[in-house]
Amino acid sequence: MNIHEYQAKEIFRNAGIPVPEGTVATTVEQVRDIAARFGTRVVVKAQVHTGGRGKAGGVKLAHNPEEAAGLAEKILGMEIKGHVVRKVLVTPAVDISHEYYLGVVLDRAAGRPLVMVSREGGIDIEEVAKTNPGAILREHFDPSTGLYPFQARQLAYGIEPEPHFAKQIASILIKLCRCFAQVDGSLAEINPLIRTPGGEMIAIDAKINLDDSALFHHHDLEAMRDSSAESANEAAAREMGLSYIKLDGAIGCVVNGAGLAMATMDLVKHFGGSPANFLDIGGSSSPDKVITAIRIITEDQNVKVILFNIFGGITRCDDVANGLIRALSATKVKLPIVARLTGTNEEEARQILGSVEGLTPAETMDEAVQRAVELAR
Amino acid sequence: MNIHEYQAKEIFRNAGIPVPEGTVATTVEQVRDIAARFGTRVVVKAQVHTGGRGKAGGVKLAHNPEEAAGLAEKILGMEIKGHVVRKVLVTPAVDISHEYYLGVVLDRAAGRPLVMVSREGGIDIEEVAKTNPGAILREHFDPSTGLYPFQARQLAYGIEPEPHFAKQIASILIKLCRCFAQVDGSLAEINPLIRTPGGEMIAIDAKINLDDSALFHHHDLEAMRDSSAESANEAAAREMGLSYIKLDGAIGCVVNGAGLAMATMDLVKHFGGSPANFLDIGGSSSPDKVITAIRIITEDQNVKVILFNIFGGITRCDDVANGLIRALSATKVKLPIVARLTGTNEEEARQILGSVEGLTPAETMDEAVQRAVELAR
Amino acid sequence: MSILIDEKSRVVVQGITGRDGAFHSRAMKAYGTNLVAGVTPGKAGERVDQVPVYNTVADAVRETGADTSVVYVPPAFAKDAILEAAYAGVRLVVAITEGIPALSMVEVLQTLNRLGTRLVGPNCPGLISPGKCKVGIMPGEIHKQGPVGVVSRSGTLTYEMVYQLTKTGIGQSTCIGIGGDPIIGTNFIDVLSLFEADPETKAVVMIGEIGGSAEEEAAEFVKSKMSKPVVGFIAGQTAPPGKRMGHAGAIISGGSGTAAEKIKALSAAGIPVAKIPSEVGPLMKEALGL
Amino acid sequence: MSILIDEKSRVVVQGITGRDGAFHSRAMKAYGTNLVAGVTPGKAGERVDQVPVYNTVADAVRETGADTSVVYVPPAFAKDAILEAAYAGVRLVVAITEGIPALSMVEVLQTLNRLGTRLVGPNCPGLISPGKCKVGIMPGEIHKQGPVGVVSRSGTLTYEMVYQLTKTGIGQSTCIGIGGDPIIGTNFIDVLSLFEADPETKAVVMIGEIGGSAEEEAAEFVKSKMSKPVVGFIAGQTAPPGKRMGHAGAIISGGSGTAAEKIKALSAAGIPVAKIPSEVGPLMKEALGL
Repeated sequence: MNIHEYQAKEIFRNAGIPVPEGTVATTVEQVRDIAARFGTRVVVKAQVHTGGRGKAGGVKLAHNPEEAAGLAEKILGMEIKGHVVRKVLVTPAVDISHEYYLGVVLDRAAGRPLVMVSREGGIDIEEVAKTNPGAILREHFDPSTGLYPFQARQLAYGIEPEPHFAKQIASILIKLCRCFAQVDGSLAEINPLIRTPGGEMIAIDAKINLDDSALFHHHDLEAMRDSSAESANEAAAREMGLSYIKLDGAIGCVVNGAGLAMATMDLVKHFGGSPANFLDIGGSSSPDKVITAIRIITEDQNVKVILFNIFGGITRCDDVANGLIRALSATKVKLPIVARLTGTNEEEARQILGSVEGLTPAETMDEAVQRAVELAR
Repeated sequence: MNIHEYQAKEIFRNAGIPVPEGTVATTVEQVRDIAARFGTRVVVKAQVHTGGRGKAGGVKLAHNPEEAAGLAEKILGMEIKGHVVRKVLVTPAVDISHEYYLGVVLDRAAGRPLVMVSREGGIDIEEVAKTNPGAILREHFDPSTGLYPFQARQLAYGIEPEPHFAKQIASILIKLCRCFAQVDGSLAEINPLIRTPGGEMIAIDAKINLDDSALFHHHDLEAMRDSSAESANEAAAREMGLSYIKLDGAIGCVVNGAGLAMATMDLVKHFGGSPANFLDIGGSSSPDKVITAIRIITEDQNVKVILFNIFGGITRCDDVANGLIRALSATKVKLPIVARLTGTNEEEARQILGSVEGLTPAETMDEAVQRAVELAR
Repeated sequence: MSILIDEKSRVVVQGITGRDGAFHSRAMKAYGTNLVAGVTPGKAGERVDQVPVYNTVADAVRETGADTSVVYVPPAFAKDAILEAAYAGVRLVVAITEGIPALSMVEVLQTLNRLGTRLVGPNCPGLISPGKCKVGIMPGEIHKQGPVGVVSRSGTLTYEMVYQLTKTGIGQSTCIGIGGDPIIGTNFIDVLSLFEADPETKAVVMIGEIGGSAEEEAAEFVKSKMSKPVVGFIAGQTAPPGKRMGHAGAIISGGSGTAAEKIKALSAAGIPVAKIPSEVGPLMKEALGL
Repeated sequence: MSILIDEKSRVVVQGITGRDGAFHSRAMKAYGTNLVAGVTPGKAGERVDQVPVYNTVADAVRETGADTSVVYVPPAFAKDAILEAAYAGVRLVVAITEGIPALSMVEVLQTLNRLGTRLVGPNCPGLISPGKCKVGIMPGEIHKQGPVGVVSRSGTLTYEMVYQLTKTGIGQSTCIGIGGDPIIGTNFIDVLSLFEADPETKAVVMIGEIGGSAEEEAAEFVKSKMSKPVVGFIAGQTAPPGKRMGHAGAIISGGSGTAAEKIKALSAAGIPVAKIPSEVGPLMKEALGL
């Protein structure tokens, strides 16, 4: 799950990491008031779940409340990489002597969290990792013990020889790693951490991504979910335990299992069609999940045909077939359906679906996808 | 550091371990009031830093407030193994169906904390360990991860096959181990954990010993220290960074290093004398420590001679000599002194102490102790 | 031969009295798996399909000599269940459970490495050595004993692939789903080296997907260390960046982990990559010289 | 030969700019210890008695090849300092610091065992191989090179014993104070087996004290595994139960850990036990056949 910069800063602030003041706003008037209250130059920052806000014009400096309001007018409602800006963060501008990079990610290959720091911040760390890997210092740590102070010192002195500054960086690093572990993060980043001319360190940007699997023991974080950043259908799918991502094509896919769902989308494309979505109904699927899946897909006006590709294992084909029947009667689906159900209780499913009107059965995945592509033309 | 039962129960209660209600009292009147407020049978329990309270008559059942007051009259002021009872815990009596033992200690040989449980509680666990070791189940755990739930289940089902009871025991074990780690315990014990006829588990006794070395990051626990359980001299020594324990003999010992201090006491005994105390002035000793040491020793009316045995390493003999000179002039010590100072800056010390009246220099430890024993006769 | 499990494996099911645990225990037993014990705390003495249930894995191991465990317990209890199996001396733990927090798995794996216990999963279908032993949730009947090892990050996509192999007449030595999470106990390279050492296995199908760089690392391994032919497939060519495709591990982030990159890496390592699942059978026939 | 340290040891001092660190660094260097580096965060570039100071142990090891560290930092920072040395690849860490919480040491030792780093201490005087290398706080001049290994839980009592040996004309191979805390990195048995394997060491003095059962275990080891003679001493015969005698580890609890028990165990293992410190010299002479 992604959270916004202002939420990440709140988590950092509670962890003792220095972040600038800031207030979130959803209207131009609020932005004007907040800027007036700060009584100084402010930065107006789009709060969206994507990177590259700066380049897209979503982060701007204002010298007075009127200018801030003017910028907010432009930024609120702006679309950045498909995300509509509904909130901005208004925060006092600070003078910058130097920018550092501090980040924590889960290193899959090593099986442990990895802290990365660089003397040059405000950068695209993945780009630096490719072009100048020596500019990034790294330390792995264990979530249960946190980053050891000596590791923090090694990193801090490695990018900043001045003891007074290095001590502050080391302290922030320990807190950043503790944060990462406490919230069950998959990413926690300060880019940049800046040093002011007065020698203070401040995290002027903040990013935290959360591990969805861990949200069950973080109800406070779950509450940070911005439903406005999700489509209604994505939210509905999530609540039903489905994994749904909308795409732009015409073939609505209902598949069990993420790998098979991706392979099905790929195959649609391969045979000249275009998938309308990724949809994984998951294991042990109940008829209710199938009903929800069909409802979500049929709300997508682009969809011209629904393609079921189910390989029963933990999922029982008869459950899926029953859901399909119930959904058809409940929602009066007019779209053609291609259904390929193989594996556990395949025979039962075939009987259930025997004579459903508008339903094309298929034996293989290739056949099913090809029929769906034809029907979508 | 030892804390009282009522303090240990407070820690357990905060950790979610079920303990009975209870209020501590220092006067007979308080005991009567508390018993009246509970309105049920109560147990009056002496709060002293030693075991064997029950056998000594320090734990008694009262059927009504008057009886409780009468018992408190006897228990308050009672001496148990040299500890004067100044506080009692008044707690409602509970009916007991079964008693279990749960305890955590630091296992030196394994270098890890060890949980021990037994189906039979209310026992001397060290006695059971010797006579019937099979009756005790054991699991080591790491302080950073705590006792794993599966370990708690192994222990709990090992002493209690009934799932409903075993689950409660497992839950208490996990909390007990978490407590132990959180307070930096050297011991945490529930003996007994009782099961009521209604199937509830309650820790009716509680014991926690704390690691003195860890108190620097537990100011809340340091505040639990009962100074009344310490002699004024022991407290004064502790505050000065000295380690002092009063004994009954006539030869006051001032030594640097715990091992050498014990060996000095042993040697006093060996040569027919009796040590008045254990006193370790520690390393890097300042003259102030020596002054405090002499003040404490001379307050002991039994002391007839003061024996210095210093082997300078990190301790400098001249520091000790200077402290001695200052102490002599400040406190007008009348007692004879035998001083053996060897090692770092031994020569300087010899010159400083050159012509002090009433001071017998000695070359070796044997010689020093023998002279002291003679002088004490 | 086969890898990791065979007819001698003594399997204990953790969470045997749960809905999924009981269902799949019956299926495993029906397949011929040597299912010796089940564990559900508080249910000692019960039986599921004749299999005795114990309170703890330690009890199950002591009483039945179980050496392989399969974990069906819910996410909140899975970490403890895996550790329990490892501490009880089980040598192979297969975690089916989906939705275990990644940082819990970090801790689990550190401990399992120390104890010398192998974990397959979590969030995986398990593994099967056709005709010998099935430890997991895959439909047994689609498998056929034979010379091809299958390793995959997916569940149902693996079934699809196995189904296609079997239909093409190609049997399998062992099929392993290593799981769709970012932190897993056994990775492609671990399984590839086991297949390389297994006399029965003549070739391998490796099924990857977007996210991470495990496929790239595996390709490097195949190129430098493997003598046996490998056929590949990568799912997610149409997946958009920044969106998690169901699996916690299947996400293209910062422009890396794309299917295109992975296919390129596999091809560069000399691994023929099937464009669509139904190509895997023919490519494997070719690889085996059939 | 000697054990653990000799003239080739490359020593780094952690906390070199502190009061004790600086004082003892000078003393170690004066004794002839090959002191190659010091560490105090933020003081890189300074020198203490010509010894270069670094911000981190990793820097010190990289620049100077240090392989042995001695820790003088205060209790609150000692855990981190020990871990730092171990992670930097130092093979022997000697922790002088007194007052480190026991549970911190539990965590430290688990990690050091994993990394293969040996810890001596904490709360110990360190160790010395007379004439070659001194890593600690003991007065160097009381030692004399020779055939007797000394191992002890105490500090100053060890000096007393060494002093008596030296006065008796008996030199030492290595003298080690293992520390007075309940949780220590190197115990009697570790040191005894090193002495047993060391050609220069012909006999050992073992100095114990009340508390725990380390002496009893060591006696068992001497009896079953050692060919070299051992002479013992136990401090604390007059110590009352339940009172901590200075050292965190020196406490008779629940009636066990008494001096009488320990003396009995040593005697039963064939170890002559000195009744008073001055008997150690004569007993050792006898043991060496002098």
